[in-house]
Amino acid sequence: MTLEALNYLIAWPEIFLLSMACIVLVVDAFISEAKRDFSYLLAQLALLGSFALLLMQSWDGRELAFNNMFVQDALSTVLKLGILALSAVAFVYSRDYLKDRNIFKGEYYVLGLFAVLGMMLMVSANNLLMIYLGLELLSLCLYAMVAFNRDNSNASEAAVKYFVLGAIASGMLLYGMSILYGLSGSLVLSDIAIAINQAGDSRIGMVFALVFILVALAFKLGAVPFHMWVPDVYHGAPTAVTAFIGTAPKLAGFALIMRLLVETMGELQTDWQQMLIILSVLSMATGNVIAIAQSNLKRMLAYSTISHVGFILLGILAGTTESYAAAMFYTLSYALMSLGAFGIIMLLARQGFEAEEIDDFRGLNQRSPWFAFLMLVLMLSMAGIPPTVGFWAKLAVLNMVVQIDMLWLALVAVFFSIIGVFYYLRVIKVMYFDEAVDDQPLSCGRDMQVTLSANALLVLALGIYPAGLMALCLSVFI
Amino acid sequence: MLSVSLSSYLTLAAILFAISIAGIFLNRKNVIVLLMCVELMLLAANINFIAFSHYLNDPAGQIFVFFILTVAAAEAAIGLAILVVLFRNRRSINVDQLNEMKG
Amino acid sequence: MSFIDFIFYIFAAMLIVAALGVITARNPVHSALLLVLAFFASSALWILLEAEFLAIVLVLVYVGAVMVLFLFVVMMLDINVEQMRSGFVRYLPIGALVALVLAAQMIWIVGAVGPDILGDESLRQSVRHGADYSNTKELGRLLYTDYVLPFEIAAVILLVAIVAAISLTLRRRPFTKYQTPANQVKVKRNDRLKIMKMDAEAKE
Amino acid sequence: MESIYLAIPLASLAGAIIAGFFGGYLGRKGAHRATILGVGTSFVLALLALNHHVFNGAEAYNATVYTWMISEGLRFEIGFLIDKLTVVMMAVVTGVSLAVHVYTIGYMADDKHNWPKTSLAGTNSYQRFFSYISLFTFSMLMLVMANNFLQLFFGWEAVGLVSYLLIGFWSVRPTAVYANMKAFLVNRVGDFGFILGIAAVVMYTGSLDYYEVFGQVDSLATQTMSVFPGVDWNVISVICILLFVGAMGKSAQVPLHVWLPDSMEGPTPISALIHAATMVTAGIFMVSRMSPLFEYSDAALSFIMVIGAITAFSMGLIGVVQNDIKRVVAYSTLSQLGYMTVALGASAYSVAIFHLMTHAFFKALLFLAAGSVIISMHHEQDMRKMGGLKKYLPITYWTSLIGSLALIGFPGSSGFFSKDSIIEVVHYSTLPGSGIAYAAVLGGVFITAFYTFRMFFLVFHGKERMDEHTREHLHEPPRVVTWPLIALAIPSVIIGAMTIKSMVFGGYFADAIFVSEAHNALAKFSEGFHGVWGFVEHGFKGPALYLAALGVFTAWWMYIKQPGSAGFFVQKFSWLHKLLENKYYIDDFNDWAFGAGSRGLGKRFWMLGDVAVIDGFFVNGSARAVAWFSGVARKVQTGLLYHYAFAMIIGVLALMTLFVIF
Amino acid sequence: MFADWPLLSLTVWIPILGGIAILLSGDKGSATGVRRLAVVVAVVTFILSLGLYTGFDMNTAEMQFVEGPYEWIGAFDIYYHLGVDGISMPLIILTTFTMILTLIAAWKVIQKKPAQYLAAFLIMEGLMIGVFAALDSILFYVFWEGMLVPMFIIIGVWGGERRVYATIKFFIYTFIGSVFMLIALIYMYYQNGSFAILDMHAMKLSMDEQLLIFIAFLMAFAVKVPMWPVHTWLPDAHVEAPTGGSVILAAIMLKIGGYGFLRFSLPITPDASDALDWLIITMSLVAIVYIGFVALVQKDMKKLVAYSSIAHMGFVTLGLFVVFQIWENPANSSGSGAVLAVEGAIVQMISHGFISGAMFLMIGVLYDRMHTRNIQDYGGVVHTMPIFAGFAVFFSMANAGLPGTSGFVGEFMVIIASFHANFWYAFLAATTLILGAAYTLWMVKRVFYGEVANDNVRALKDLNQRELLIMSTLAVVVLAMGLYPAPVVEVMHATIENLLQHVAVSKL
Repeated sequence: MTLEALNYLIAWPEIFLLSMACIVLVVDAFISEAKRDFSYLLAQLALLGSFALLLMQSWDGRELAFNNMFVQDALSTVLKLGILALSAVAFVYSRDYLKDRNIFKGEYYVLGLFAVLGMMLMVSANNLLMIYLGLELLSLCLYAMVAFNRDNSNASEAAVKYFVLGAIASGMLLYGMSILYGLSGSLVLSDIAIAINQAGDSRIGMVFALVFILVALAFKLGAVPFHMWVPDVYHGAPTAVTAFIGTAPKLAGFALIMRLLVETMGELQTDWQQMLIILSVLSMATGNVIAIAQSNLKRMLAYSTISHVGFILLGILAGTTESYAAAMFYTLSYALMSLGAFGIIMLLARQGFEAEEIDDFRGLNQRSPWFAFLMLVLMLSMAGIPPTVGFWAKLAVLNMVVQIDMLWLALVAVFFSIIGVFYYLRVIKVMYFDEAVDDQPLSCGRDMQVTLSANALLVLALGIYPAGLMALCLSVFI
Repeated sequence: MLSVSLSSYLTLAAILFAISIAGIFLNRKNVIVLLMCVELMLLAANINFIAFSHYLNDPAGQIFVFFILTVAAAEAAIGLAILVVLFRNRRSINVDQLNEMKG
Repeated sequence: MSFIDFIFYIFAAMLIVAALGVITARNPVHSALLLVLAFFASSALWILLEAEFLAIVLVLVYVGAVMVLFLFVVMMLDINVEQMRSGFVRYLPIGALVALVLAAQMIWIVGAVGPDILGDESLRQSVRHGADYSNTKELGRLLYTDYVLPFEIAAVILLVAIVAAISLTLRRRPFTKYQTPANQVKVKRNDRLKIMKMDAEAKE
Repeated sequence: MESIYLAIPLASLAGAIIAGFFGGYLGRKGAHRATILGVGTSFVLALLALNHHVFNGAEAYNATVYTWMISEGLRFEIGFLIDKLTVVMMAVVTGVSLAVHVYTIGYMADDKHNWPKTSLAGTNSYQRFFSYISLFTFSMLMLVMANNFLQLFFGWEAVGLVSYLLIGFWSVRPTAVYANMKAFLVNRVGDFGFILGIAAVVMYTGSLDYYEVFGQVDSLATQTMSVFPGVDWNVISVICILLFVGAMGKSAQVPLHVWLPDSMEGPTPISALIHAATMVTAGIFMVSRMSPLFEYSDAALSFIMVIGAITAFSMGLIGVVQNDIKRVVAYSTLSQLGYMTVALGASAYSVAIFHLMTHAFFKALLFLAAGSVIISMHHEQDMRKMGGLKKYLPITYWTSLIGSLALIGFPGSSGFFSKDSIIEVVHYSTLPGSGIAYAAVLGGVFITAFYTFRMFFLVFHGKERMDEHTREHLHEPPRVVTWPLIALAIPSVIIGAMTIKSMVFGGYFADAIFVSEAHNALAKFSEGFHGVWGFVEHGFKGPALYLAALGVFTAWWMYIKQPGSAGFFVQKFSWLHKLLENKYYIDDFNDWAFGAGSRGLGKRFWMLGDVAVIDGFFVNGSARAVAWFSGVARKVQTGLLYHYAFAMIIGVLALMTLFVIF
Repeated sequence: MFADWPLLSLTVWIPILGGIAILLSGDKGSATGVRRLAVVVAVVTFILSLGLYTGFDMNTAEMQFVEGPYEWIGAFDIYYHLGVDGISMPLIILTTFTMILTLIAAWKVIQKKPAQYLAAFLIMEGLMIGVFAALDSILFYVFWEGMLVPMFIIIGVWGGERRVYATIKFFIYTFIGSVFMLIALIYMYYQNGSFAILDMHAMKLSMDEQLLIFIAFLMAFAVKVPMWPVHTWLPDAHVEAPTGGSVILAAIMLKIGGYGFLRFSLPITPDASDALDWLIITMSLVAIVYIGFVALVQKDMKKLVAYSSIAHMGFVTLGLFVVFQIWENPANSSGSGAVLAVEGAIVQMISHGFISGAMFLMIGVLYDRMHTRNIQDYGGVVHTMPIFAGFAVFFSMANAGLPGTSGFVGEFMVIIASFHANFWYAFLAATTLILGAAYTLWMVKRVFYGEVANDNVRALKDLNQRELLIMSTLAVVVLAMGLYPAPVVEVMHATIENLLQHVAVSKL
């Protein structure tokens, strides 16, 4: 067989990213502490280049490579673009933060890049094996990154929890995959799909496999009852890492669900729809209710993530192309806004001070009206108040649920979102209504300020004109 | 006694899986033992794969196991590294002291 | 019951016992060793399934490397053993119950219902290869052709493992003493030895 | 003529506006000149109109000034209906108002003393007062000139507003500001019924215009409505009674009379103008104006008659025990209003209007006289501190004598004609309740005579009970005060004799007032009418005159002959005295039931309903519930790895059990 | 001159953009400059909105000044689609008019972050106008929800001591109401394939659907109006809000609830409205009577006026939903009165806008001087502030529904109309004549009359030029509308008649 047969060209972005990561790794070993910024720039360059390469690729159609291991289609392209962009922004935010805690090391970016690579592979996986490897590549990097601040005991605790639970989850995934493989006789998703279509008695076995696989997916997204790691990891990990974990991997997780549940197990929709209903209701309830009791902003955002996952699942379980588009829209906009929120936290944080308690935001409006406004926009967006993108996301998802005549589910959803509004308002309240306690000026690089503003304003802009993004998401599925 | 078939292997794997689950839940002390239980879980999956690949006469399953072993090794490395970090911070790796963060 | 079956049951039993031992052993070292036993047993079973290569790999890599690593860490982080069992009994009933229910359900699927759901005839009887068949060669061929991409990724994963492990654990302590061979080689005589010349005392 | 009609109210309004907004610049002279000019103009023009309609016998004028709004064919308009009834009212209103304006110049001359030194409100109080009374004239004119219910209601409430402002004019006095709120609220109770009446009219006739409504009266008479399920009432009765409730408010009929005595807290000219001559007669006027409706409802008429009778008698009785000179007059006003109401009930509308007119003059006279006494007594109003003022205030003395005689119905005086006609008419009336009414009005005659002259003797005769200082300064007030007295005394004597023929018996109101044959007591009565002198001598035949004489005699005996005897009677009938002193405890009842009661109810609604149940339980309760639940739920997140793992395992188990096994 | 301008878009967006501009200019610049700019923006908006009146064709029930539909979000057929009819046009003008006074009133009072304050108000103005002008239900919803945010900030930042409780209560209350409306809208979208309000008017709906949708709408609008028993946010919000906030809240935001009933509940779910009108009527009458009594015992002036607002809004809802019983009342042979009821309700909304605004501005005037709203702390104010007292009495009388003021018109119409339905409705509604007068005048008595209560009162200064301007403007409007309401009423005839014809036709 020849190299061309591998059709490796369509994997250029990944290849570029991989090689850049290695270069960063090597270069970083030879430059002095003072020149760390160089490896940071290289990392950004890697993401940028890979982004550019992706843009150059053809959007339409579906191409396979590496003997059907690797697939490239609109879905993968869009999600990869998202992943790269989000990661790049997360890197921008993290720089000052890491410097202040003198853990500004090349390894951070190397691991980050590898994680991104893992996500990209997951997104393009066309084979159970690839899914597994991508997932592991991502997870291993994340485990390490969570523990990255070695002297922080919370961080290491979080890492252990994340690691052990993650290992269990991947164990279950493997068990499910093994059954799936056994029943379908293949590892290639498309073949499995065919096998499932023809499955007669063995359907129950497929469902059996589905349960285990779903558990792993739910774990990755952080859906109840597989969410337990989320609060502790978000809380314990360095904010820079939290920002990273909380955003791009959600896209990868979404892709995973698309690949496995929709493309592979589409036949079993009736089953996984029921399962997802349970998970989503539980997630919305747990996330919103427990978030109210939180005083730590990172933890609160963790629970809000859980509730948002519930909404995303709503979109997926509706099981129509539009609903997948809606779920994707929700995922993208959610990643965008939570990235912004964590960015603000990092903005407020400084040497020896984590601005992760909600009370640390007291009187932000006096200290810096602009960033208070940005946070306002982000919180409103999370609460789903127009005119922010969060509202359209919720609208789109609810639309889909109503469309499949699950009115009750929509009502449950809005009911919990009402409860949810409360704690977002609390953040706005402390920022605007309370008096400032510490009057330290906000110090951060111009680049971060600009990116952060752009990030939040994008949330607003998409809120005023979401049609473009919606159309994009829709175009992915039809 | 019935003769060995695919089901026997799958049953064995299932039992192994259950045991590992029980282990994860029962072990209240040591994180390392947790990791061992995870290894057992992986082992169960591996047995499944190999059994299937044998009865399907398809090597893909074995390939998968090959990779699982590889990844598991890497995983163990990182996991133990994290444990070391934790131990340096806490002077202990007892599971029931791992609740600084809760609620 | 054929000899093969006999072997299967022997090792299966061994495997289960070892597994139970792993989760019940009071001392983590014992658990580790029992886990090793479990691996041996399963590698034997794999040989029954004609997965010789993997069986060997399991022993070499797992027993040889991973488990040693485990033991190493267990020893390094010296954990006091006596309090290992507390709480075990308390949670045993519920844990056992859950495990049993889970096992029952899974077995019901793959075991009892198994034969019916395991679709086509091909799965019913095991396939025996000829003597000329080389499992290792087969896998090798596949790994470097069809599965070349996963193979590369696996490499990346291992790289990540190295990077992560080092970046997490490596730390340079200020007062550690170490040699620099280059300097040792470069050393001159008179760096080390100084000949002092002194006049003898006059005798009266 | 249109322009003149329009000019009549607007002239007063102009005066009010000028004095009100530019009083500061104009100064006091400018203010009272402007208003007097305005009201004067209105008066003159009103006389023109009177002349135009009465002597030139012009047709009734009914036209729209402008359309307020239209909604689904229902026209809300501002318009004038000028007929003989209207012009009389216009003349009375403007006339009395003019007199009061002049009188006020003197009365309010040193109004500063009624205000705290620093009060800014006191600075232009004089001008403001003038603007108020002109504004009142305007409102009253709008009321009487209305040709539709909307405008009627507008005027109705407007006079209420002005009387509110005027009663509370001395806004520093707690009693005054209490009285004015009370007055407004009680009037509002009346208006409450009134607006419902209007609503009923609109519903059943689809119009607000008098003539259109009157045109459909036949259909109204036949229809019934069930206010309480099962009970069918005649629509027209419902309408009439509701409208009359409004009249009860304005004309202070029991039990809505409570505001009138308190309204004496206002400056005296107000008492004269509003609470004697004009506003209180609005009810009487309204009923007469609506005669085409009332005539079709015996129920309403009986109701009116009984209410009137009760008022006439009981209020007079209270007047007997009052010591405040103004209050005596006030209660006499109440009882006289009762007489008018009775007349209405007997569907002798013309008689009611007739008494209204005569009463306007002599009651205004009495009030102003009382005012002049009060002025000269340095704002002392207690009769027990007066006595023997005859020689100090001759003009006041004689004029108030005339007033009193007119009030008790001394033969030949205007009061005589009007009151006797009422008594007679009631006598002839056949409606249920007329018997009681007749008894009441006859009794009322005695009482009226008694308290009137009790007051007269206490003030002007007997020994002087005032302190030295006051006595030295006793002298007749300035001309602006005395002249209006004289000006009012003359009509008090002659107006009755002059106009009774035409107004009562001459079918003068033929085009304005409709009386059905069924209960035309007046007609029967008028058969026996042969000219004024005949009426007078007929008066000597009736019991009324002698009752009045008896009353006067009793008063003389008790307060001049045997001054001690009053005390004796008080002892003897202490319970009655107490009852009267406390005005039948009606005020106390109102304070308890409506004042405290409603406040208590409000507090209960607020504290239990809003604060406790809605906010406490539902709103904050649910919030608290969520918070509590969240506090509990977060405990699940123990932070312990094996619990986390266990959650996952349970999750798997549950899913498998649900979807694989079942 | 305005003929071919996109007037609606201008009135919506000029304030919003102006607000953003002010927000960006921030508090660094001169406060007066910012204030001038804000007022100028508001005035410009007002002038533009007048174009809506002058250019308005009152002979048609069609939407006018229609803009769009321009596709906004193709995926869900959501369009940018504006237009006004006889119902919304007066409300828009009310909004633009009130806003000017509100901004002027804030001139000296607001010293803390004036730019943000003014910006919040301007943005809110734009959003509120958007609510009235939107013809696409989602567009409507966006404005409706967006509106909450500035108000939330206004109450929370510039409010009184318990402002946080009040503002969160306000937000959550309203939010609860509106999300269920959102679900209803989505549901109809899938029955109907369109979010356009007018299409929803036309669509067929079964009785069950109608009932559910009606209840969803009810939750949204009843909270906004607010109707008893979901009114408790209003007193808190009013008491804690800064003067301007209370004014806008009372003058306009409450009206949005009534507008919602007219625009959605009645035409979309006529049969449900018919079936459940007893509910609304009961709630309205309870509001009128119960709240009347509650208002009587308030110790806080703002709370008192807030409660009186609830009572007055009771007339609005009563007028809107009494129509069915007017039609069905056998005694009402002519069958007329429905139009009267609805028009009365709308007139009541508008006049209440002016009057309650005036009342709150008055209280603001006192509060700025004495920094207390407790009635006991006052007494004899007339002696130190005669001119102000004059206005106070005037507006109080208007609040008590005195003929000749705008307050009378709506109440009169509604009472008369409700009599067509049932004697007792009119009876209970008319009790407001007594209760309204009672609580208003009692407050006037305690605050303005009597001896000067204390030295703070003695030290009071009468109105300054700015306050005088505001007060007299409002007084003129209230008086004018009371003496000649025709111009307000006639613009809505065609629309209302058309609406009622539509409502009269069952959708089943």
